[in-house]
Amino acid sequence: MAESKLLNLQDAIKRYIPSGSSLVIGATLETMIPFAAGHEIIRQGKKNLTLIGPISDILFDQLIGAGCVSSVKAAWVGNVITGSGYNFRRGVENGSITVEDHSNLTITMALRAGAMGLPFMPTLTALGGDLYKTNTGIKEIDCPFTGRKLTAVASINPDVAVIHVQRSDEHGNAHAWGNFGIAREACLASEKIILTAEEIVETEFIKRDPNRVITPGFRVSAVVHAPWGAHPSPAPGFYNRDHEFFLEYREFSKNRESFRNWLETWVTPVRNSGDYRKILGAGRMDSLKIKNHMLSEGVDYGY
Amino acid sequence: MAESKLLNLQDAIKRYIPSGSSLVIGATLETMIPFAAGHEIIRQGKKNLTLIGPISDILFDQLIGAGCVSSVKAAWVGNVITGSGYNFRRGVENGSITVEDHSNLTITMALRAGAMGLPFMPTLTALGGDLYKTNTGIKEIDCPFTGRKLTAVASINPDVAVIHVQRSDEHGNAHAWGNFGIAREACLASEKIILTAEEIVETEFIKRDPNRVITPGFRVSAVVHAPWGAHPSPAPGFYNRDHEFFLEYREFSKNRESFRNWLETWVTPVRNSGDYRKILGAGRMDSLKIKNHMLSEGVDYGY
Amino acid sequence: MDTDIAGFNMRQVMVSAASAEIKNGEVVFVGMRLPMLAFFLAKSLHAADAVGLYELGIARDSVAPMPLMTMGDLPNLSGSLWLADTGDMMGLLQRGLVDASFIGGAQVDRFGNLNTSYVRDKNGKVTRLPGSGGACDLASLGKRHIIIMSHEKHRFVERVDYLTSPGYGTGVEWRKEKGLTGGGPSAVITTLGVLRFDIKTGEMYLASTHPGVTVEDVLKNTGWSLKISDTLSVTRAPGREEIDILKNLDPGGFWTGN
Amino acid sequence: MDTDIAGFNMRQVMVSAASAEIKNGEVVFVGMRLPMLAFFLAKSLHAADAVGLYELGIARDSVAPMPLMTMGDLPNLSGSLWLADTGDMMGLLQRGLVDASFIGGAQVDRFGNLNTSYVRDKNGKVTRLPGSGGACDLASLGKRHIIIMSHEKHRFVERVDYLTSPGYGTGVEWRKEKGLTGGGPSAVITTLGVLRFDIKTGEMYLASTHPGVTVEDVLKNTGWSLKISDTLSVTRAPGREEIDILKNLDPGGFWTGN
Repeated sequence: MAESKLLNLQDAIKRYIPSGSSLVIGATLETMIPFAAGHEIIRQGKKNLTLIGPISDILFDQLIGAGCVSSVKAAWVGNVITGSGYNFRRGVENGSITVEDHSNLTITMALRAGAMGLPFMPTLTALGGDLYKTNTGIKEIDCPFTGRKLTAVASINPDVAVIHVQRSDEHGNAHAWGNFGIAREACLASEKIILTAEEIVETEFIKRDPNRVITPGFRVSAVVHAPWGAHPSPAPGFYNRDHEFFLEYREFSKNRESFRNWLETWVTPVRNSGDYRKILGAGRMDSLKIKNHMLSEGVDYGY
Repeated sequence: MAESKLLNLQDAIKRYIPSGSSLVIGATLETMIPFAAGHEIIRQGKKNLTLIGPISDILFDQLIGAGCVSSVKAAWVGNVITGSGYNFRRGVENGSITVEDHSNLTITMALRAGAMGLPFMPTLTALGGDLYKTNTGIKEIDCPFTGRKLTAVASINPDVAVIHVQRSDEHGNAHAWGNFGIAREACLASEKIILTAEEIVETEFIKRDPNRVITPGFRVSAVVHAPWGAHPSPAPGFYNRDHEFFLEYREFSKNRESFRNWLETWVTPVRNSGDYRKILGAGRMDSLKIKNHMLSEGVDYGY
Repeated sequence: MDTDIAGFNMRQVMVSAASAEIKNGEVVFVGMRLPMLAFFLAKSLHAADAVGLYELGIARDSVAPMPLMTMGDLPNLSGSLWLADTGDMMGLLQRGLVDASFIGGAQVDRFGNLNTSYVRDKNGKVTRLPGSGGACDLASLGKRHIIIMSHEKHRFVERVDYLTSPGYGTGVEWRKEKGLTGGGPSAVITTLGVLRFDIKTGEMYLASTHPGVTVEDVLKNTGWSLKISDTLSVTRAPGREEIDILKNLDPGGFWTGN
Repeated sequence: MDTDIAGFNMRQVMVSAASAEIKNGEVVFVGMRLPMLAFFLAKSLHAADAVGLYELGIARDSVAPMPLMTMGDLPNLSGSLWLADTGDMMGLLQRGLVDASFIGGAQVDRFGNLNTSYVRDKNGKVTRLPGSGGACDLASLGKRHIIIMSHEKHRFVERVDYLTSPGYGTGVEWRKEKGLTGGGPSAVITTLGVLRFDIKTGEMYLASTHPGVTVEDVLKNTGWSLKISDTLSVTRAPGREEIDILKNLDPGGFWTGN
């Protein structure tokens, strides 16, 4: 088996996400958002990133507020339980970021096209709507068989997909479970893949359940051990959503100054996941842990 | 929860597969082919079926030989380990069946389009080839964004998908594992779904692992308890491939008469899966059973 | 209206009215926030066999075992029917298999077109909103969709500044002309009443006012001359049982107040 | 040649030659039958880090724990890297991520075009063959593909009766004109020798004859005036270790004889 792809978070981000990269991150919508990786991108002061995703909850807002982003291709940017993302709003309104507006379906099809190596895919959504005005990757076409009107969506092949998973081996063979959002097509569409994982396990462990593998490991560039790496979003099998965190973030992100304070609490002083967990605190972590377990039955892949 | 969809095999086929239906069956390519359901179709003397699938191993050949089929939309029809399907060959050569020639990718995209409610999907395959001559569902188009040449594949929405699964509840919530072929898109594309299952289990058992569910149960029309229902193809977790069966079939299918003898041994006298297992015999079944077990680890869907 | 006197508040009336839009056995595309509660309320009352789809890749046929703040909370994954891709849920929608979808809105117009992307104030200043999410898809492709939003004059406008999610466009023929397959909006449930659409014109009209709300309240908060139903009624007030269920679904009152 | 004397037979030479086409670390789309053995042989010898993709939805980086008759045998699923959809494997292929693909053929022509669909005899009688399977896709989209087939005059024809899987069409520019993204065939491994393609013309030439086979044997069994390489060699004979591995992979000799 080829050499290990295990890197610490700093090295993974340094090596694979240069400023100017296009990045799909938070592809699972509300769960398993790679916040730890996003915060490291902020600490390394990356610039001119293009963020790609459906609904990223507050991670896009944080990256925009930290000045890392010049462009967004997304269906929705905000704070799921409270509404607006204030940094996003300021960024668009003061012209520091540009937006290619998508719906969940158009961004799905853009990445599915990218994943399949196709220049476009058709859909039936958005006909007659104004997504056509703010997205040059959308065109009306006629079906070659039926003549009916369709929306063609141009493919997107991001430079990097950053995906949080439950467990990975050091070669990028990883198990994920829960809802998948557009994570599977995001991996296949991207040139490089960085996995952050709650646990690092032996390859044999992964091979005992090949149906749970999220993407072929040979396409993965880096694997990072990042326990609590999706906090405050939920990680099935590990921890629940930290609603308070999102409510607090809403208040802090309302203006630039308090957002800077927020960064100085949660992002700037963190060197590794141990630091982050210390700030989070054992009590809060305990309260978020899975308490009502529901274990799946094993299945047999024997012969 | 709505009423049970559990039917015996006879009633399921009688109710949901009238003569003239278009049918996707054997969508997992070499594994989990619903032979028991196919044999019941033969016993009920269905006519003018359209068979849709990628590589169905010998099931298509059997249905053609039994006179049930008028048309085939497939990438490959034969006997995987021996080559030609003799009934298929005779059927095409004497004009009793027509063929829409596909590749694995064009049939995949035709069903993916059907699954997504789209009239077509593009691919890059088959350009310059003769699939264009024998498939009216394939057209060359220009990409609306890049101008490059593409193959547009018209969608297929079969009347019925017949899918073999490892376990289902009585409402059609079912777990499948192993390779999936084009079974997932076949279910989503079809108007009706018949599941044949090695085991019938409680709903709670299925809900303990929603990632293994092959298709949403509310779209399933009938669930049939069919142990050994994929024999002689393999069923992960249950039994291995019965190679001898395929070798014997090759010999019997070489001419019409011996094929009729084959039907009279394996199909005609069978009223239920018990009959079939009796013909198969305990020794043969023992030799096919899983002996080297490889159990997956449970995962936690708790909160 | 005071909750202490009436036994319910406007948010609860809205969720109750939304749940009444769901019929038993239907496949419902459940949107963020209030629709989440409406779906579980309907399942607890009159629509035990309804199935909910969630854009992040969940299909579910039971009330979550714990109150949810959002659809991605782990209790909403636990014991679900199917955990899959966003594209799988969108495929069911585009395939015409979704009976009813729920969408929130920031700005709506006479023909039920929704804007959740960009609004412009009187001075021309543009405010950026979160965007479509799945709303454009639900409005384009569902058999019918129900809009839930706050009833304020600057939100109920003659014409949306940006058409994120199509209603009836400029009139009832518009959807067909554009090639849209979904049926269009069937109701707008607001903080003041329930509005429906004239099938002949595609124009919104007031169908019922919530208990204690007058027609004048509604007209004052609507930016065009809104038509009123000949059979205008009062929105059904949620009963004691309904309120109890809602309190169990939202015990902190985050979505529906206390 | 007699196996008892030489220590190997032609089928074994073919599998050995096919395995030599696989480089370490490559992603290989493994076809039915002989390529299955060639992939495992390569992994056992010089390409330990190669990954195999199988059209039925399997990715695998290790030799199966038991001999296989076909790719769908459970030992080929057990301990694999990824069990997924046919479309996932085809996506990797179409995306340009597959280095080498293997295809069997019934009829091939001067430019490496393959027919596995319909053949016509001298009297015009059409025989129906099984069809493309994934072959058209592998030939259209892989970076390069390798054809494995029996070398007989009625199979090596001037022009295929039906073009199932594209080679270089009518010449080396043809693929680009048609819009094909894959590189085209790089080798044809037959029962008599190994043939390759002139990069200037796209035409097939004889690169090596198998041990004991003469150029005349090859020409006699080829339906056009086949060009011969200036550096024609003899195909490397499989060594003792290789034969032992092959016998373990195919103990019954179903694919490679005894």
